[in-house]
Amino acid sequence: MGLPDDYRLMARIRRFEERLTALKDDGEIPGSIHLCNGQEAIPVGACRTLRDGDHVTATYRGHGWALARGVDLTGLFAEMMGRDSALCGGRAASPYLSDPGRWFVGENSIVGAGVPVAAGAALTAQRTGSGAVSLVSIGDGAMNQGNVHEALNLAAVLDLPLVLVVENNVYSEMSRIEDMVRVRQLTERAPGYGVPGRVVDGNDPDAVAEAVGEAVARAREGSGPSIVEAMTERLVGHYSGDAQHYRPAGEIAAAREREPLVRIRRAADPALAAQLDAIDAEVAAEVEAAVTAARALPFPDPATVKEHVYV
Amino acid sequence: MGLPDDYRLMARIRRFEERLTALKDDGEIPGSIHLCNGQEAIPVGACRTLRDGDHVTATYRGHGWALARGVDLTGLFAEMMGRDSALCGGRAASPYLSDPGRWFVGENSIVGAGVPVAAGAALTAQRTGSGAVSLVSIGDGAMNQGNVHEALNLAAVLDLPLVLVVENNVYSEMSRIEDMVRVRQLTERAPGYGVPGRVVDGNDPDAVAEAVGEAVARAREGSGPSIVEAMTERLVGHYSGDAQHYRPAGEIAAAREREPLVRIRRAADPALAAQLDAIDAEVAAEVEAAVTAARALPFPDPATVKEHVYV
Amino acid sequence: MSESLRYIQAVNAALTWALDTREDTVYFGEDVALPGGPFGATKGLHKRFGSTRIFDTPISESGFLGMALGAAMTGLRPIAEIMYADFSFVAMDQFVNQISTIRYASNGRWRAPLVVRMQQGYSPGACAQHSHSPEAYFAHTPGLRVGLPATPDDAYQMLRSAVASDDPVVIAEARMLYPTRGPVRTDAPVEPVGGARVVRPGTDVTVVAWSRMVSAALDAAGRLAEEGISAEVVDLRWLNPLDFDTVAASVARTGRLVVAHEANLTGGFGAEIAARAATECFADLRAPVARVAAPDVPMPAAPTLQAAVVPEAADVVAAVRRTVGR
Amino acid sequence: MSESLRYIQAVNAALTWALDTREDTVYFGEDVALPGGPFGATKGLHKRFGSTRIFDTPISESGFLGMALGAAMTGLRPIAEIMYADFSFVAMDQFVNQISTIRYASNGRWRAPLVVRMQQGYSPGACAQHSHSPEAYFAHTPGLRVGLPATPDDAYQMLRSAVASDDPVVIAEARMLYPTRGPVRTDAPVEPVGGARVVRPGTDVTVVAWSRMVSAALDAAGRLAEEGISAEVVDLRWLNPLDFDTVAASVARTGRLVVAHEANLTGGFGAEIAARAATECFADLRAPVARVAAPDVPMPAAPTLQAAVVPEAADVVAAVRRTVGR
Ligand SMILES: Cc1ncc(C[n+]2csc(CCOP(=O)(O)OP(=O)(O)O)c2C)c(N)n1
Ligand SMILES: Cc1ncc(C[n+]2csc(CCOP(=O)(O)OP(=O)(O)O)c2C)c(N)n1
Ligand SMILES: [Mg+2]
Ligand SMILES: [Mg+2]
Repeated sequence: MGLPDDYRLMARIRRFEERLTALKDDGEIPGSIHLCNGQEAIPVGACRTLRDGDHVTATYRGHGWALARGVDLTGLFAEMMGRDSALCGGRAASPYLSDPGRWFVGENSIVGAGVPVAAGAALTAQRTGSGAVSLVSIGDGAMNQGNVHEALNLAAVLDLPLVLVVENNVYSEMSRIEDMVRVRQLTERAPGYGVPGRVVDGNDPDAVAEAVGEAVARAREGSGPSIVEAMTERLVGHYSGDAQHYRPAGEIAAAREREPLVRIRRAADPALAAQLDAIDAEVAAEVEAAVTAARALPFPDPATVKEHVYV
Repeated sequence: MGLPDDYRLMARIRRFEERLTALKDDGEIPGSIHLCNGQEAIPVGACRTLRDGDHVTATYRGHGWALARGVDLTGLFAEMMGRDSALCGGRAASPYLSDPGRWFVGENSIVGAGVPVAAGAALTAQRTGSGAVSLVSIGDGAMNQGNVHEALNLAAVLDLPLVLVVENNVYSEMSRIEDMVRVRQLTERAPGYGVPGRVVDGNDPDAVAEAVGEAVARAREGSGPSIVEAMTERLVGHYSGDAQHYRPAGEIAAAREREPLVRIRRAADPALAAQLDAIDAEVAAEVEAAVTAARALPFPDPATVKEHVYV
Repeated sequence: MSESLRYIQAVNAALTWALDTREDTVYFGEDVALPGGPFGATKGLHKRFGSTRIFDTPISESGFLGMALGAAMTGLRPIAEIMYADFSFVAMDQFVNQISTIRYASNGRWRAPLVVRMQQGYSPGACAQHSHSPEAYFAHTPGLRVGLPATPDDAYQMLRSAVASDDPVVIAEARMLYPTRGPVRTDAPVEPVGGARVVRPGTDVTVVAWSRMVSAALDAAGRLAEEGISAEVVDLRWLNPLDFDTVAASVARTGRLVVAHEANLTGGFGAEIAARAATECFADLRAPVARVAAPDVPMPAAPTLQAAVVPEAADVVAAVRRTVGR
Repeated sequence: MSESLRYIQAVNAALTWALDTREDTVYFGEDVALPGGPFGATKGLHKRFGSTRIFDTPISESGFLGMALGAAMTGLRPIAEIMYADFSFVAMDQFVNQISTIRYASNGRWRAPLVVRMQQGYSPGACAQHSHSPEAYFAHTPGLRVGLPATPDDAYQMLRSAVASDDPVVIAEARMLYPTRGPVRTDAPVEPVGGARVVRPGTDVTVVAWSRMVSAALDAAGRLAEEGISAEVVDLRWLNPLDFDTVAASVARTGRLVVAHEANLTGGFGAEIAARAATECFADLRAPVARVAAPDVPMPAAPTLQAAVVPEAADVVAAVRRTVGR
């Protein structure tokens, strides 16, 4: 992997979510959506370090993780459009989708709830000796949820091959993390579990890959869990429709100067710029094709509504 | 306060629980009981630093806290005997009793659950400007419960006048704390909440009083919560009837050499020894009188069973 | 005096009343203070009452509900907000083992005068983790009061009743009703908790409903009237205290009972109403009791599937027709 | 082959069977491995199967139930133990928003084959926080299977059924039954989950019970027989899947229904049985349905008070007498 591949994946995530926003505005997405605009470098850098068979668990803000893990674009659009997608048949929508075929344990719309579940995937890996690791992403605010605490300690004490990525976008919904904890960095909690913690620039896929890679290697060799805190910023609201009146003037504009795609663009020489333009065009076409394909899928058949509650 | 007072209180707690054990053996106590034999120096040292109006919250292993807070002996015996006690009318028994009259928010038999409740008492103190502090005791194992994590962070971020005393008796039921966390001391979690943490000898009431006193002063002046980890040992089983086959040979015998009452006895010159003997005799008489008084109380009237569900 | 307000504005008005008239109230939850709440329920309150009275908490539902309990026991009258009723499950111990039990276990020596506000139910495209209607869990927990306002006026009156109550009260609003508008009696005296209400009289069948299903039942009653079926609609309002007398009196008149709620059928609170009727109204019942509820499936997100799950007026109409034998 | 075992030994035998015959099983909970469980349910298992298969967890019910879910989704078949059913409330989100929903929300692409074992009910002197009978909370949660064994044989058979099931199953045992002894068919084939059982035939009234109340119902039936009242006793065994057919067939024969459980009356699962009867057995019912349950109070600790709360055979006798009009 290298810059063009990372760029392509980040651009795909961005384009996907921009298109999603337009679809939402047009009334084609019934539920609410939580975008990772600006945070793309985290899933892209992190998933670069994973193999097939490694499980990934995310939050409602998990579209980037799904795409970085190779989940199908059409399936994602269709799922959010409430269509009979190959992912979850429209039953999960934006905040709770998953894809066993891509080892994507899935999103979770209960804050913090993904961490115990990811610990479970790590337990399977450990007990079966599969050599797989389990990576889970949560937000900064989720660190204050009891579930996260319990699961981290469990993973530590059982030496589970778990990597916890905390995407610190400095907000939980409309509240600033500095008002929610009395530490500067959330990794200051890592020593309390006896696990390593590292803070990285979450807008730099290489920095993320380096730190997550180290954690993954550690997990894979049986040395237990780690925490990687990736500092980043939301370019958009918490959810579709968030007016963001709580954000100080200029904050978003400043974030737009620092976000991962812009950074690469800024640093690009003319040759690379041309290559990136080409990627943008390809990604746009790909995304548009997925929208078209998704639109062609039927809505789920109400007659099936009682299926799959039980085996 | 000084040694004789501390000794008296610790002896009272010890004697109370020894008598309780005998009553349990005789079938006069219907439910299970969790004794603090060996841990008496913690409530005694800690409560020495409190004033009237300061709230105390404990666990099912809370008899010592109740007594150190001045809860009536007869009431305690009666409550555990399932009699119509002045405390809780026999409704709470050993693990869930409380006494508003002594600012004893009470015990809690859900592990960790006392900490949020104690944070609430601290909130009241803070919002009403009463100057009171709220002290809560939990066990070492409770530190892994989500509730404790959530409440500690809440207290920290709200600067609540809360003191958390962790009675580290190195076991949670039949499991060793070293198998349950990857830290040596539970105070290693304190920095993760941005609060001070101190480890003290929990078998020395003066050491406990010094550390808790500091935490109480800090809380009272509005500087927020602290954690005091008091190292101690159980001289008895987790509950009445625990055979303790899980404890290594010699452990209990060794603990009996280090426990707070024995320590004082060992250090006592002949004059003090005579004084302590006198205290023992007084305490024994006091306890016996309380048993007699408790036995004279009626069992609660079944006709009242539906009272007090609602106001 | 009556003002025309949206349901969510009525909530806001009740909270304003609470903070304004009772010094012992404090309000907390996630994003409630500076941001004014995700649905605007607390808009303007922080500006008016300041951080001492209303503040934001970390994402720690169990922690802050336990804190509400401790505060209530020691002299405050906290109102705590659970953003979605679904999140009450991470804090369920607070409801079942703490808030509801302390008064009883202390022989009445402690009180827990607190309110937990939440909003519940499905909305288009929301997933299973944001669509629960958990009232049956609370109503099966002795020691809690449980109210589900169906109108803007009740959103106002019942929340005030909850704040005034010396017992712990769960107020579960219906997110889908937030935009609905209606007259609110802003100067009405504060009522005690409890009391069902016949919101439409009728003679052929009693339809008992609560929360969002009250309007569905009224809608159904309108349609049924056109077919010559006279349905009496009872808004149960409070599951605890349960005003079964109003239900029984209605069934005594109509001889038929349909219960409608959005929660899943099995073990829903409709079962309790039907069971009480099977015991206490046995002699009056002229037809099998019918229940209208979501089938026993988690809520799917896709609207086409939701339409097959979420009970609406048409389901009430069908159940009534069956019950009256048409 | 049938062995005489105590209830708790039957649990141990079923767990031994599970770990022995299914390589994908793992067992965890608090104090279950080295110490052998607070009630001895896992005695000897750690010695025999080692730490890879059975291990102790920190006091983190929500964490380890979520871990059970993740493990089940990815290939293991975990059996997790909640020491007292009361502690399931600190982990309720796992039951309601996680374990029960993943299969449905993934359109059947994930499975969650796991078992949560717990024990429930009052015992003399135990406080409100150690006496819950929470089956109604679970039974109102679609996606879960819920079984409550009433005998040593069922403690063995139903736990094995649970382990074999590809759905998540809650097995709630009754602590008070642990010392009871009975024949256990240790070589019986593993049954699928579900199925009620008529444990005593009768003609005048149907008594539906589960868990500890089955023996109370049988006891009552014995006493009633002396008065010339013939009570049929149905052990419901599983609340999900619910075998209402067996109940309905019995009520069709007897025309009368009494439901008995230890949980609090209001919103207890008895309401569901009564409600189903009020709908599906309406034509057969010749008397009001009666429910025997704890009144709506938290469990007091004092035995004299407990005696006024905990339903026993005498309460069943009284309810039957009322129902048959004597
Ligand atoms: C248990 C729970 N409480 C509250 C919520 C509502 N909620 C959804 S997202 C969110 C903020 C989460 O913040 P953070 O963890 O920082 O993640 P981010 O959204 O910034 O990615 C909240 C409070 C929830 N979904 N679950
Ligand atoms: C939520 C919860 N889980 C489990 C239990 C069962 N339990 C009671 S005491 C105990 C051990 C607690 O250990 P620790 O916190 O160290 O306190 P200690 O008993 O040593 O004082 C456990 C697991 C409980 N009461 N509540
Ligand atoms: Mg965030
Ligand atoms: Mg301990």
